[in-house]
Formats: sequence, structure tokens, C-alpha cells
Amino acid sequence: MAARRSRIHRRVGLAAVIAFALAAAACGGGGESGEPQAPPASEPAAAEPTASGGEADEAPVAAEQNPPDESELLVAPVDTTTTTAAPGDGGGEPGPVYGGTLRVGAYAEGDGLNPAANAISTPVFLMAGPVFDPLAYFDADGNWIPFLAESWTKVGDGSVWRMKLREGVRFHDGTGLDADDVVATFQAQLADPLISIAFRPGFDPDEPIRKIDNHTVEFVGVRPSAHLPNAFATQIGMVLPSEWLQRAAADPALNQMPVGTGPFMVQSRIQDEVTVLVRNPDYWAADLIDVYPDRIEVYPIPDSSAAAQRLIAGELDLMVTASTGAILTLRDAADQGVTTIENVRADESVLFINTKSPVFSDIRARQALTFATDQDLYVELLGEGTAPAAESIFHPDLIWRNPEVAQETNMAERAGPLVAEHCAEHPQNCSEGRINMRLGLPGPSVESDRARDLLAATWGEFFDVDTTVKPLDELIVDVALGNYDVALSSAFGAVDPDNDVIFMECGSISFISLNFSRHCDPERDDLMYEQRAIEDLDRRVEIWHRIQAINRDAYESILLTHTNWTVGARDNVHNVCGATGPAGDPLFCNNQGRIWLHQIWLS
Amino acid sequence: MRSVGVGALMAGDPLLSVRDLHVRFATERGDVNAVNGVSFDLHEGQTLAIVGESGSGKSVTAKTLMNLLPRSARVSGEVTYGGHDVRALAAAGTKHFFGVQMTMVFQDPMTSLNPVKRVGEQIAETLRYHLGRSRSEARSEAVELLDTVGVPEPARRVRQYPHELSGGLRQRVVIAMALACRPRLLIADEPTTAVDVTVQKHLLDLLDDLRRRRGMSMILITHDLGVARGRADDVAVMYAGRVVETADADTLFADMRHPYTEALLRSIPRIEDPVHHRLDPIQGRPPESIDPPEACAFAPRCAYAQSDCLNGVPELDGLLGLHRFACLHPTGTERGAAAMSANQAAGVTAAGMPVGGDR
Amino acid sequence: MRRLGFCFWLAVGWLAMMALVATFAPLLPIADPTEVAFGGPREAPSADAWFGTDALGRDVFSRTVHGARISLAVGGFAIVFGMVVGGGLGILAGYFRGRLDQGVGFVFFVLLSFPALVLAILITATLERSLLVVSLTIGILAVAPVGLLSRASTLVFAEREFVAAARVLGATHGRIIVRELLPNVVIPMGALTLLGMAVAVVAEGSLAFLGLSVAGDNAISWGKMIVDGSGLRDLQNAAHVTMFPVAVMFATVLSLNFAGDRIRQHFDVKELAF
Amino acid sequence: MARFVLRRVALLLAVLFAVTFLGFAAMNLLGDPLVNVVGVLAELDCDAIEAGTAEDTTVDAASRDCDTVAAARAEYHLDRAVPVRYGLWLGDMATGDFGTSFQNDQPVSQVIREKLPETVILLVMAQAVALGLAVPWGVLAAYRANRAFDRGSTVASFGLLSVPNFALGVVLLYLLALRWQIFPSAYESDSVSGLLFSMVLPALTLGLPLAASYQRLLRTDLITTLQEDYVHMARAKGLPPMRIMFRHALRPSLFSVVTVFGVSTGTLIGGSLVVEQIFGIPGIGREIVTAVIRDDFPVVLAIVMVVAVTFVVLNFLVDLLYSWLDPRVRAR
Repeated sequence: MAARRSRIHRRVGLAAVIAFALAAAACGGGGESGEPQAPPASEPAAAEPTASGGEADEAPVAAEQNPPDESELLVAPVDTTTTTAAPGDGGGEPGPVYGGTLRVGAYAEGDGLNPAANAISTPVFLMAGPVFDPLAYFDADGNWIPFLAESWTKVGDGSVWRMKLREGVRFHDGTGLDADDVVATFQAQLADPLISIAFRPGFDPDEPIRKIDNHTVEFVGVRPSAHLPNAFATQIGMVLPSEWLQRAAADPALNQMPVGTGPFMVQSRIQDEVTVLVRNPDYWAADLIDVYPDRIEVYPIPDSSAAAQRLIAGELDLMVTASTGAILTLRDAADQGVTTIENVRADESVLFINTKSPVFSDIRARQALTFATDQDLYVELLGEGTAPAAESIFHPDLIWRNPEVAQETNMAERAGPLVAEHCAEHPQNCSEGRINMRLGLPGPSVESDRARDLLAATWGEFFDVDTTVKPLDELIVDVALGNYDVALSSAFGAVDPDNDVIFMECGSISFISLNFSRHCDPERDDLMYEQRAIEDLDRRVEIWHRIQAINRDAYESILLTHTNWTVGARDNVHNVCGATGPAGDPLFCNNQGRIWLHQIWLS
Repeated sequence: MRSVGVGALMAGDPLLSVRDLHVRFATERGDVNAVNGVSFDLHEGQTLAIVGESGSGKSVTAKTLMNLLPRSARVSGEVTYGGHDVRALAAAGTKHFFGVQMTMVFQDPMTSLNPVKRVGEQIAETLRYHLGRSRSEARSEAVELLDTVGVPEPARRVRQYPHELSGGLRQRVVIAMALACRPRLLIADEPTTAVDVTVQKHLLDLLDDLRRRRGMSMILITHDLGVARGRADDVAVMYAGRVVETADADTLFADMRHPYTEALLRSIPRIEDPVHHRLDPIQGRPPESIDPPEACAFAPRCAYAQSDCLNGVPELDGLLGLHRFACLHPTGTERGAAAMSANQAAGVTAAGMPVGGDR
Repeated sequence: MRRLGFCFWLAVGWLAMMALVATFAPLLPIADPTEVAFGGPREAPSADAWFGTDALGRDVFSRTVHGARISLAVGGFAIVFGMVVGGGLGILAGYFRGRLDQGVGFVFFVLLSFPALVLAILITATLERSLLVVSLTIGILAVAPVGLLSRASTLVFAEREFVAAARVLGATHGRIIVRELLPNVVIPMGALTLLGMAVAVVAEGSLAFLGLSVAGDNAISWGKMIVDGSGLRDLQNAAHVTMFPVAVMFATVLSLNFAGDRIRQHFDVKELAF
Repeated sequence: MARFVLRRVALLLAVLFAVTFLGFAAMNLLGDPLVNVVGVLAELDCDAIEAGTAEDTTVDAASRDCDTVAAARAEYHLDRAVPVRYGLWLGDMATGDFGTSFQNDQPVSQVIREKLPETVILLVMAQAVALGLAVPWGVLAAYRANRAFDRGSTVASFGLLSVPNFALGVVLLYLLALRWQIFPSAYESDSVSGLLFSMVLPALTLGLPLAASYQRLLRTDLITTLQEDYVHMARAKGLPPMRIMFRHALRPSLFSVVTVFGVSTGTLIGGSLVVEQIFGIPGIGREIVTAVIRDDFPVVLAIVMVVAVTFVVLNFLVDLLYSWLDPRVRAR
């Protein structure tokens, strides 16, 4: 049938949208959840756009040689320092308890739960995650491990990766998992403009996937990559039965009740009210993975503060949020049996500056905007102690962080002369000595209004700001099309920074750009592709240090805060971060709010 | 509280006794003295007619007896029913007194029936509340009552709404409703004024008949002395909030003393009058009752008025229970005749009303 | 003629004060309402910030004062629009009767067939939300109620002798309407101005609360201030951010209603069918 | 009676016709309907793309976008003349085809089906609150007219009528949910009882001002009714005051309340937009606000239509309710 504007927007903005969006997004820029109107953001980080090969090797690629020390982490595991109380599995805890119903609060609802048709953003992941097993996932250190796959192996330089499936895996409908299902799911995802946007360009357009035998397939990329399986740690790695996919194509209503291989099955789902999952009695990995709850209920509650109140009142067991007010509410409830697991090492709130716009193609204007930005005030008044100031795209705790790079904000005194110079040369861009600019913000929400007012006030001396507030997905389309001079979004923060390349590479710049700043630096591209192809962690770290300096000097974006992803739980909720893979490896916890629910138990 | 009643009544004691009743209303322009020291007795089985023009205080008196005045009314005086202080009973919220011992029928049957309830319900309601009848008992009793008051097809009527009935029928329904609990005292406030002339007499006869058969007492309030004649045992004529003349009916009609009574009598059409007989309406209008002058209130309209009428309010003279009147120059007496002829000679009364000589 | 009473003048005094401060807000010796970090975030009321500060440390008092500008401007414009358009149509319908009357009456009836806020949403959904559009939208809501009133008054006066006399003297329709009817119809309409304005102010507040009122960086309105402070945590920790604008808005609407109701009684006009 | 009903039905149809036309006009005449339906795609030069002369600017094949545009033109009959389009659209609406939501590709009719129950529960509870409070309140005020209670309640109702819904909602939320923690602060759907309990505050927010306006009307009418002879008659019958109030005086005094019942439901629907927002209730009020913000025109239009048509029909039914309240009307 017909025309859906959003579909259009998505399609037009396509690329951008998703990739970005997805990742970035979940939190809509500074404010993030708590915006009732914003739709579930798409998510993705994972979708690794331009997977390419490096030298062939056996997988998994582990970073064993560089075990992260306490202050320098490879990735962003649970930040125990900000955990108000240790949940879960500490010593002296009673043993795990089977059964019971886990009630979870999600800050948004999704269109559906079909990973081949709907964006599986963080809140949707809470509903769909337990229904599926991914082909790969991250261990606690952030290295990928095979999950539904038995192995991932590089073929040649890494342009091709061979994946061998586990045998004996059954879907909820009783059919067995085989290579045909993987091929069908991957092709369905490629065919969906929304889902494929950020990863399709990385795969061979003619034959992106080929079946080798009943349990083996090969993925064919366009560039050597040492890290391709990262892409399959997200919704791209969720596999659906091929026969079901055909039915779902004919009947979109099935998107609400997908069939997977995971420990839980969808029992019922009422949009905007509740999604009920029940335990899969025939889980293929029952001997490998302890599944505790009998039933999971996920409630979409757009107002995170309200969800926090309900958690405190004991009406929810667990919730995920990135909203400042909700995080503070949860923290304050520590003495009422509420614990928080906070992660500030993932994505950032970023003001992207369109370097191709008439105003900001002049680096002096970009510098002036950066200097004039009162980041301290933003962090104090909008972060309120939950989200720390960002100096680069990496949190200081991470090994990738270049400690020498500092962002040049809060230097308003340096902005004046630059603005004057710009206006002297480009009077058409200015009025009354101020540069005219268009700002795009995600919203509407209380937070977006505050961000708007704060930015407009701090820039007001030098810039005349005309703000547009739009729902996040529409905003991202506009941003991808270059309709604003500056736009607030949330970005970066992939578990492996290789997945963030798409936001910076020249190849992402076109009519529709995933590179929102539209700044092309061939040197940076070379560096990014170099690190992609190699496994040498020292060299990769070196490269990323260099990229942070390049980014700063380009004044292509202003980083505001490191987003705080918080899981709040009641004290009878255990093992929130104790999930393990089929081989017994602890899984990465709180990946931009995504946690595994099926190994949580209630006392 | 059903003990409140007439069981305790001693022979010779009145059923209802009113002493020095005053009713005042506070209005924005000042106090209105609607009733000014009214006293009367009513004996068991008797009918008292209270007669007067509108505004004379007769309806207010009746409403006072029934405790129906708005809260703004200030009442003093004594009203006893079978020895009980009626106002105290009312203030105490005594159940089953009004409606069972004494009740009232209003002037306009159009408005005194609830338009949104079936007539049967309205009758049955009283029976159920006061006498504890079941729904079906009350209903069949309501049918009987309607039959008693002469409503044709009573079984059908009980299911009808008031607007479906004619005025005469409605008043019969009101009467049936009032009589449902066999009250000892019925106050009928202008019961026929609002109905068609042709049925007035039927209604009055009905009331009289029922009173007789049930041994009820009745206060019949009317502006029409003719209505009182033949139906009332005693008559009290009210003017400007006072009783100006009272006597048993025979005495009063035979030997009236107050010029107002006389004027009232003349103003009624009589069946034996010729068709084009000219009635004598009472000249002038009833007095304003705010800050009345210390004078005979009727003086400005009275053909007998002399200067002494303007100095002080005449007392109601005479023995209680006998013929009493409040007039300095009563009609049918020498003083009256003298006053009249003096005024006729002057062509004007002491209060300034012109008097024609051709009377 | 009843006396209007002390409370009436109290209400009028409040309204006059609001109108004055709204008009001269930029000239008043108060903080810049957009100045972020005027104080710390969510500070309680003090001598420096009478109503305390909001989440961005802005002076709530100054913002409340400036917030009156949009509320009153929209309210005032809307009711004037309603009177000009609705009043005009009502007079024409009441004077000419016939087809015109039926047509206009039907239009009014249809307008009243939408719940007010829903009609406003339908309009704001399709147009940019500028000050003019929002004012017009709310003004359109006022057309039918005001129009019905002016039609009713016109019907009464059109029967009077002075109109008949004017007609006999050969006055044109236009002249009769302007010279004879208008002055008479304006009185009852005028008596309802304040009541209508109260409705308009609330309507604007509701739209602002929903984020559908005047957009723009400098748009401070009471509805927006109230929604800004109404998150659960904000309410719990800094209720003053919300409660002061609520109180001022309440006092203003109450004054409009009260004074309006008194004036309505004074001129003995029936209530409006908003 | 039959004539009366017939005339009312004729008016009803005419108004429904006009109301739907207004909604249709808003979508088709204010701005380009194609833009309303497909947004930026409307700018695609599909003829040129088909002819191969335009640059393919979308990541996806622009021809697919052109298919979308063509489908939209067909679905909303955009190639037809305006009056024909209106007729076809009306036919679609009448058969329950409200188009498809931009937000999640669901049929709008399904969106409405899912959201309507919460709103209806809210409205019913609000009316229940309003009537439940207004009747005893109005009766007490009228019973003791002009006494202290009455004077106090006049002030109180005047005040309540001057509080905007959203302000009252925030104040009640603050006092009853946060300060004293009597009611939950947000919508709950875990159980029916929880749902109803969480709807109490929203219902109070909507119902209190309405109770005040009902109370004022009822009080005035009751005071008038209490002067009626049949009330005196009832007193003369010795019935106790409260029985008279409720059995005799109340029903004939409800006319004004019933008259505004229909209109007030419109006010409530408007208020529910705000209240659903404050308390996070997933009803059509919140849906329409979200839809407006997201320019989801089919949803906006459909909800406006459903609400307006319901409102018109409701007022029509209220007219008929008179005849129950006053048997005299039946005779006419």
C-alpha cells in the first residue's frame, strides 16, 4: 500500500538514518529518552558498514596480548565505580533462583520485533533480545566471540569471512537452523532499505553471501577487515526461519511475534503497553546457558522518571534509561533497595557542524562556535552529574583515548575576533555582527527545550540561532541531507571503534551523508582503513590517538557529554551482568543500555 | 414518633391553636411583616376558612403552619397541634408528622405535581414512607384513593404523568395524595383557584364530603367569601397580615362588622345575580407591607374611614371564639353609619378616598 | 446597577498590572529571562530571585513576567479576532436573516461541533506555528460563540423602533448596521471580552504545554514554563519552578473570569457558549 | 415527535457532512496534499526519473520512491478532482479505511482501536468524578443556599473553573502523587485495578473543573426547583428533606447539566490531550499530539474525524436524553 512519509524519510535519508540513528540515537542527543514523542530510535552501532578484510587468520581475534588494566580499558564494560551498589552475583549471595516473572521498563516502544524489518534499538532489544541468539557477540572485554555460529574464520585477506553454524539448533517452531535461514535473513535485511543502510555498502553488491554447505556460509566484503564479525553482534546477526520470513513478507502483522532460536518466545504483545515473553522449553543451549526467569514482561514507559518511580515502588524489577532525571531518581533511591549499573563509556552527545554549509565551510566560524560553546555549563545543567564532559570520542578510561587531545570549548573570548573576521568577509551570513545559523535538535521534549535555550543563550553573543526541533528520525534525515548548519545528535560509542568509521569516512559523504559533518580528510581515511585491516592493538591505539587530534583540529563537531546508560534494578534482582555465552564466556554488559535478561534471577 | 397526635387531646381543647403569630421577611428594601399577630383555634372535625385578598398573609400563615417558609423568614408566636409545639416538632425533624397528622393542598395542580414522576408513584410514595406499605400495596391503595376522589379509570391514571391529565383531574390527584395517610388536619390553599370554573364546585364539594366522612379538620384558604359560605364552620378574614374579623360562619355572613369583609362579599359574583350585574371591586390596592404606618391598614380604601382610623391600629375586639373584629367604625353599627354619612357628605374619606353618594 | 465590589477592582488591578508589566517587561529592572546560570540551578526563592531559579538557573520571576507577553498577546488578539469576524458575521446574519442567517448559523454550529482544542490541533497541524498562526487559531475558536451572541443581540435590536425609523427614513443597510446596530451589539460583546480572553489564555497555555504553541527561541510562555518544571523529579525537588507560573496564570485567569463575570452580570448578558 | 427527530437527524447529517469536509479541506486545501502524504518525496520529479533524465539522488532507487508516490496518489485519490476526491475519501472513511500511519505503517483504524479504550475509560471516569462530586455538592449548596457552605463552594467552584487543566494536573500530580503518595504518578497497565487506580488522578484533573461547572448549574436549577409547588407539596407530605432533594427536586434540576453534558465531553476530550501527556496514558489524546509533532497526517485527520463525529452524535443523543428527563418533551 502506500506512501508512508516516514518510510520515505527513511528511504531518502536512508543511509544516514539508520546507521546513525541507530547507534546514536537511541538517545536523541543530549536529552535522550524521556521524550515521549520521539519514536524508538533505531539502533545499530553494529551494523558495520564497510566491513573489509585484512589478512586471513583464525578467529576469534582476541586482544589477549593487551589485557586492559584498571584505568585503561579497551572497551566499555560495566563501570563499577558508579554503581551505587553491586547487584547480582557477589560473594555471599544466595544461589540462583529459577522461575518468576521479570518486569522490565523500556523507555520507548518499537514498530515491531522482526530484526529483518524493524529497528532493534535499545528498548526494543529488551523485548526482542531474549527471543534471538546472535551469530556473534562481545565478551566482557569487548572482543567478539561466536554465539550461534560455531566459528568465524577469515578467508584470504579478510575480504571474505566463513561462518560455520552450530548444529542441532532449533527455532521456536521446531524447525532446525541451517545455512538457508542465515542466507534468507541476511538477504531480507539487505533488501530492507532501513535495516541495510549502514552495512550494505560494505558487502559485495552482486554476491554478498554464499552458502557453502548446510551449516556454512561465506560473507563477501569489499575491503579487508580483521573485525567483520562485530557487525553480527547486533540485529544483523539475529536469524529467522526462511519459511517464516516468507510469511512475514506477506503479513506484516507477524513482525510483532517473530520466531527465533532464543531462550524466550513472544507470548503476547500490545503496542505501547506490554510485551510478554515466556520461556522456550526446548532451548537448544539449555545445557550451556542457565536461563532463570519463566516469564519476562517489558513495559514501554516513555517517561523514564515515571518508570523510575515505578521501579522504586516495586512495580518494576529493572529498567534502562539514559535520562538525567531518571538516573538521579534511581541514584537517590539507593537506600530504598535500588541499584544502578551505569556506563558512560559508550556514545557521546555531539553537535555536528556541517562543514559544507555556507557559514561553516569557513573554519573560523567553526572555531568560533566551538570556543563560544559553554560546555561546562551544559555538563552541569543538562548532565547534572550523570554524564561527564566529553573531550574526544573516547571516554578517558578507555585505552583508545588520547589524553593529549582537549576540546577548545569555554573560550568565548577567542570567538569574537573570528566572528568579526568572518562577518567582514561574508556579510551575507551575518546580521548585526552575529552569524546567522540554523540549529537542529531532536525533540520535542523538556530536555531539548533546555538544550536549545542553553545553547542559544551561550552562543547568543556571536550567533543568531534559529532552532528547529524535530523527532529524532526526521532530524537525522534532515541532517543527512545537510539541512542544518549544526545539529545535536548522539554518535560513536561502538564497542569496537572500527564500527564508528562510517561516521567519519569520506565515502559516507554524498547527497545523503552518514558523515554528518561532511568533512573529508583522506589522511584520516587511510588511517581508519589501516586499523580496520589489522589486529595489532598497539598500532590501532596509535591510529585512533592520531584521529582524535585530526578531529579536534578540523572543528567538525563539538562533543558535549559522554552519555550515561544506566540500568536500574531492585535489590532482589541478581546477575544483571552475569550473562554468559554458549562457551561460558561472560558477555559484554550494558552496551548502550542493551543487557541480556534471560540469565537474571529474582530472589 | 407516631405518638405525636391527637390521642392526648382533651375534650374541648382545640386541635390546632395559633397564638400571636408573626412572620417577617428580610428583603433588600427592608422588613416585610407578612403576618402580624394572628391567633385562632381550630377544633377537631371543624373547618376554618381564612379569607383575604392576595397579599393579605393568609397563604403565609398556612405555610407557616406547614413549616414551608423559606429560611429567611423570621417567625414568632405559638402554634400547637394537639398540645405539641408544631415548630419545635419541625425543627426536631420529627418523622411522620407532616403528611400524617396535617398536610396541605396547593393552589395550582399544574405545578404541585412533580412533572417527571408518574402520579401513582407520587401517591404511593407517601404511603410507603409513612405507613411502610410495600410497593404493590401502595400501588393498589393509590388506585383506591384515586377512585375515592372521583378519578375515572384510576388503574390507568396511576401510570400517567401529570401533564397527561386535565387540571381538574390533577387537583383530584393532589387531594388523593394529601389524603393518603388519613391526616387529621388538611390545609387547602386556594384549592380551586387555578382550575376551570366548571369543576370548582365539584372539587369543593368533594373536599367537604371527604372531610365529613373522615372526620378531618380543615383550613380552607380562599379569596372568595362565597367559597367559605356553607362549607366553613368558622371564618377568619385577613387583611395586611392581620385577622380583621372572625366569627362562626353563620354569624359572620349574617352580621358582618368589618368594612373589608363587607367589601369582599360585594366583590363576589353570585349565581342568583343577573348576568350583567355590576360587581363592586374593592377600590385601591392592598397596602405596602414595608414600614406600614401606625394606622388601620384598610383605612385608605375604606369608605367609613375617619381620622381616628389613621391614629393607631385597631385591636381585634371581642371574646376569643366569638365574633371579633378590628374596626373603629364597624358596618352595621351606629358608629359605622355615622362615619359613612359623614364621609358621603364630605365626598371624601379621612384617608382621602373619594366617596360617591350613590351607593 | 449593582456595585462592582472590591474584589472586582482587585481583579482589574491585577490585570492592569499584568498588562503593564507585559508591555514594559524589557524595560523593567529585572533579570534577563533568557540568562542561563543567573543563579544556580533550581535555587529556592530568595531576595535575588523572588521566584527562585529553574533547571538552567534562569530567574523564574523574570520569566514569569515575560511569559505574560505571549499569553496576553495571543489572548487579546484572539478575542479581538473573534469579535471582528464572529461579531460581524453575527450582525449580518441577525440583520439580513433568511438564507444568510441559516448559512452563518450552520457554520457556527459546525465550528462548535469540534472540541475546541481538537480544532486548534487540526489547524496547527497544517501550518507553521508562528505567533500569528497561533493567535488566529485561537481566534477562530472564538468566532462561533461570539457570533451567536452578536446574532442574538442583533435580532433583538433589529426589531426596535429606532431601526425601523431609520429604515423608513431611507437609510442604507450599511448605515443602519454601523450607526444603529453596531453600537448596541458591541456592549454585550464587550462585556464578554474578558471572559473570552480567559478562555483564550487557557487555550494558548494548553497548546504551549503540548509544545504546539508559538515556536521560537525567544518564546517564553507560561504553558512552556509549567511543562518545563513538571517532570517528576523537578516537581519533587524544585516545585517552585512550576508552581509560581501556575499561581500567576491562575491568578490571571481567575481575575479575567471574575472581572468578566461581574461585567457580564452588570450588563445582564447571558453566558458564552464556549 | 417523529418530525422533531427527523429534523434533528437531517441536521445531524448536514453537520457530519460539513465536519468531515472541513477535515478533508484542511488536508487537501491547506498546503499540497501530496506533501502532507509523502513529505519530501513530493518534490521528486518522477516523470524525469522515468524518462531517465533526472539524477538518481537517493540511495535507494528513486524509481522505488516514485512507486511510493504513485501509490500515495492512488490511495488518497489525488489524481481526481477535489469533489470526487472528497466523495471517495468519505467512502474510505465510512468503510473503516482511515489510511496508514506514517509512524509505524499500521492501519490508522488499528491505531485508533488500540488507543481509544484508554481515552474512553478516562472520559467515563472523569464524567463519573464530575457527576459524583457535583450532585452532592450542588445539593448541599442549594439546600443551604447562601449560607457559609454555599458561599464557600461558590468561591471554590469559581477557582476550579479558572485553573487550566494542565496546571491542575501538575498540581495534583505534585500533591497527591509525589507529596502525599496517595495515587500513582503515571499510567499502569499491569492489571485492571492498577489501570483504574492510576486513572484516578487524571480523571480528577479532568473531572474537578467539570464538577465545579456542573455544581454551579445544578445549584441554580435546584434553588429554582425548590421554589416549585410540587416541592412544597412533597414537604407537606412530610417527606424528609434529602428524600425530597433526591427524589423530587434533583431530576427536574438536571436539565442544564444534561445540556452541557455533551458540550462538556468536548471540553474533556480537549483536556485529555493534555492530561494523557502529563500522566503518560497511551490514549488517542497523546496519539494525536505525537502525530501532529511527527506530521503524521492520516492519524491526525482520522482522530479529529472520529472525535468530531462522536461529539456531534453524542450531542444528538443528549437531545434525545431530554425526553427521559422530562416526559413533557415526549409529547411534543
